[in-house]
Amino acid sequence: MPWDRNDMARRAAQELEDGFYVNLGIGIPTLVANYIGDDIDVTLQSENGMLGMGPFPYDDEVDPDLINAGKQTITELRRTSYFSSADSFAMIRGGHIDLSVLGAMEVSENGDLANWMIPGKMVKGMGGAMDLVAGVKRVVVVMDHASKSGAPKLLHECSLPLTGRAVVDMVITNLGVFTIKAGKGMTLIEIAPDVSIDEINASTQATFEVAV
Amino acid sequence: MPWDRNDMARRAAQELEDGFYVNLGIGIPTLVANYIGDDIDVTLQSENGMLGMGPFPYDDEVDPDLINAGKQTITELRRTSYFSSADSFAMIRGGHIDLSVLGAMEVSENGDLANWMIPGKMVKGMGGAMDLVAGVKRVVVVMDHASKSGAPKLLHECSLPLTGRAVVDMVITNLGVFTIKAGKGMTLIEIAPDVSIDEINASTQATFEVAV
Amino acid sequence: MKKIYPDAKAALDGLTFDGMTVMSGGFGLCGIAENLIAALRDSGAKNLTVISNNAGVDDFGLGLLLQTRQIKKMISSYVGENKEFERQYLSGELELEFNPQGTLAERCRAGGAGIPGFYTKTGVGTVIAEGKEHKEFNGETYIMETGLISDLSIVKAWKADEQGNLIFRKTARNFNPMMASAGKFTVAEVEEIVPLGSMDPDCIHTPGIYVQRIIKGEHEKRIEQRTIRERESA
Amino acid sequence: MKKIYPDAKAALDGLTFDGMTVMSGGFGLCGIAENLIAALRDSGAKNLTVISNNAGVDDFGLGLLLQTRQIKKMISSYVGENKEFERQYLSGELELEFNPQGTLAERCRAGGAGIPGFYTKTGVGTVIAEGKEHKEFNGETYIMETGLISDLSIVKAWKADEQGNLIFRKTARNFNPMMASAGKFTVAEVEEIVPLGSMDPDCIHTPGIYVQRIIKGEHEKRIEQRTIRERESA
Repeated sequence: MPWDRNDMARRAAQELEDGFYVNLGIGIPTLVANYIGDDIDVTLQSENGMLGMGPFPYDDEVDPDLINAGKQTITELRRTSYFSSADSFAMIRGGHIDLSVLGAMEVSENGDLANWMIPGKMVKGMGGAMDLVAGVKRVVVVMDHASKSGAPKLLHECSLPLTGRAVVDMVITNLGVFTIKAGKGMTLIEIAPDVSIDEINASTQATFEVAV
Repeated sequence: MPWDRNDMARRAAQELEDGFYVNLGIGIPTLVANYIGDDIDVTLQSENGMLGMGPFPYDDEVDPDLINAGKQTITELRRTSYFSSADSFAMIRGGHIDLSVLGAMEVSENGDLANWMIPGKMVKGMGGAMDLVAGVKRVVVVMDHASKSGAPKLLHECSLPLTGRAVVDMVITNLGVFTIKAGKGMTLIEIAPDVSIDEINASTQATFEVAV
Repeated sequence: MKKIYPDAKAALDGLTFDGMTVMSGGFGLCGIAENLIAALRDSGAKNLTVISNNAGVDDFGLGLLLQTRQIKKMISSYVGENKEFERQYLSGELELEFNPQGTLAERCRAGGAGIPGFYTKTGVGTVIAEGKEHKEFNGETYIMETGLISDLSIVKAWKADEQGNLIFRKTARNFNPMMASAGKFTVAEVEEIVPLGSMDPDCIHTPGIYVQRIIKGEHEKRIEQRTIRERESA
Repeated sequence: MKKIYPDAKAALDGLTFDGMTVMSGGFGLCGIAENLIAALRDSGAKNLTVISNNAGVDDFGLGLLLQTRQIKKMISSYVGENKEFERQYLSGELELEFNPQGTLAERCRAGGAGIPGFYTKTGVGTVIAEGKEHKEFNGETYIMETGLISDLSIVKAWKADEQGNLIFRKTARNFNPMMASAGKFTVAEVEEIVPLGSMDPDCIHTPGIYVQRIIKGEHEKRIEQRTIRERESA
């Protein structure tokens, strides 16, 4: 049985280590926060200007001056610090964030990422995605293995405009987990329960090694 | 009678306007603070990281965490803000300081300034002087008209290594006041009491117009 | 040198003109200069280039200036919340320059700091890098981005004193400090004007040197995504 | 992930090596990491490149590392207070690279912010510009300066919490925040370690992400120029 959104988030959470500073994107990546182990100390960054992001507020705690990069109301923690967006992206660009978990439209076998623009559709903008993939030490993509129409999203080369080149280190899909290493390409390292390699091959265009 | 140090400082203080943010160098420029008129509101910057510098402390107010760029103990005012040296020089480089008053070894007729280094002698460093002359909107030099040995300090071209090129807007010496304008050179606009133009000519190498 | 003005209209008096470049602080609707945006609309200044991370929503924030078609060009990182924006953009009435969010933030910081250009890895190998100077540092490729300044920056802070010292609150800080520093003229609206000397001088986010005029405003502080959790029942 | 260490020696354990680059915060003797400088001396690490605005005085601050000749090269803006420095420099034992103070501050800020190069007007037409890339922006000439990073940054703050969040006090802030951000490893010494949650989150100067280890130190806080005024008699 392929993984669902929560399974994928849980798997992504395993990439977090004690002491990590982590930026979580919008959508499934946001769910990763629910699966951070009690045994590790992780600090979440919100790129609008906050380190130490807490959970959503209770109804009577909502504060319009306290939102995350997805513009959702959130809360602060005892460790929280606030800073400007320039200071926030200095942190990101300077390589101080250990891990970012992002969604994607396409990932190529050398780690190119496309997740901000579909030509011909209204372009909303890249927000902080290009900064994150360029600056964060390790980038984990969480996405469905194929598009709704069944088209592969793991490709030889991305067809959509890129967010960054050779920036993705790991892809977690509903079918399995792939690592991407510079010059070594993509490797399947885990398969979701009851999913066959044939099934994965059938919905993957990218070339990959298998090491499960 | 030529001006003394306090006269020169008093004359420099006349260049300050209401609302100005001002950086004063070490030596005679420091004295300028004593002559700021009560009718204008001026904020002094200290380039190590402070806006709103107050006077020297009383003996029981001395605080080792509160010094100016000359490493002298100082005090804060009700308007004071502290910031990092990066933020301080962002302010300077970005052209937000209205006026700087500095000492000099040599000034050329096109406004070149030399005030940080004498070859062959131990070099102490330029500190913030190069940043100030490059970034501050208006640079006023206060210095003796000639060296102790009587050699002119207002020159066709500086002989010492430069702090900045075409950066000086006004020179106040013990003999008079000169303005320097880009492409128009140096103009004598004021003469100290009982000083003759011949006297100034005799101790000046730079070419200058007279408009007193 | 009085910096405090009675209202937003008075604070913008003499500062607006057609074709000007305006920086507008805020992230989404958080920390936007609500009163000054309305006053900028009422000024009637046209053909504006507006530098702002986002473009407001249809009926709030910079959306007000889109309704009146006062904006010629936006420099932003994300504009997804605004239908009128989409309409004007797709019909060719509105120019749009996308900047990665961190690049936009740094360009404003650089402009205020007298840095006309800097190098970044962000956007290398993407459309963002097209036409920009590329340079290698330690074997890695970077692109040059330029500093930005504005004719007028409108920012929102929590508190100000009469000298223009500003303190921001929580994530409403966002782009406001850099934009304050990058304005040839900067006007700040605040929730409270506090007595001089009542701010902790170690905790002033924007020193008064960057702020020429101040007003106390009224703030709706609209929330875009009200996300809450349920209390566990006792 | 415990960041608090019992003393300076323990805090530098495993972090020092010959030939390393160290950033040392402070302006003059104000806001220097007194305890960590002593521990760095005691580590015996040699051939250090030290990036610091000043070089201490003969018997205090970085002067301690000059006495033991552990420093190979200094990158500084002003070193005028130190006779041993002068002796070593004139005898050719010590290399020296002068940076304008604002350029030095910005190079540290850039290094921490992932910016490998930036343009500045400071130093154009002087010896500082020799050999550096020149570029025109809007008809003015600028030179390129590069970002700096360190193997180890030692900084002094007023307060820290267990997460490494730092607050500096008055002008003791100076170079400390940028150097904290530009260290591959940063160790902070503070006057007080305060409980988590007791700092105002709007007023944290250096977020804990930049600080890997913390100690509470003892501080002499020597004053270089004790300048006072007399009280007017009553």
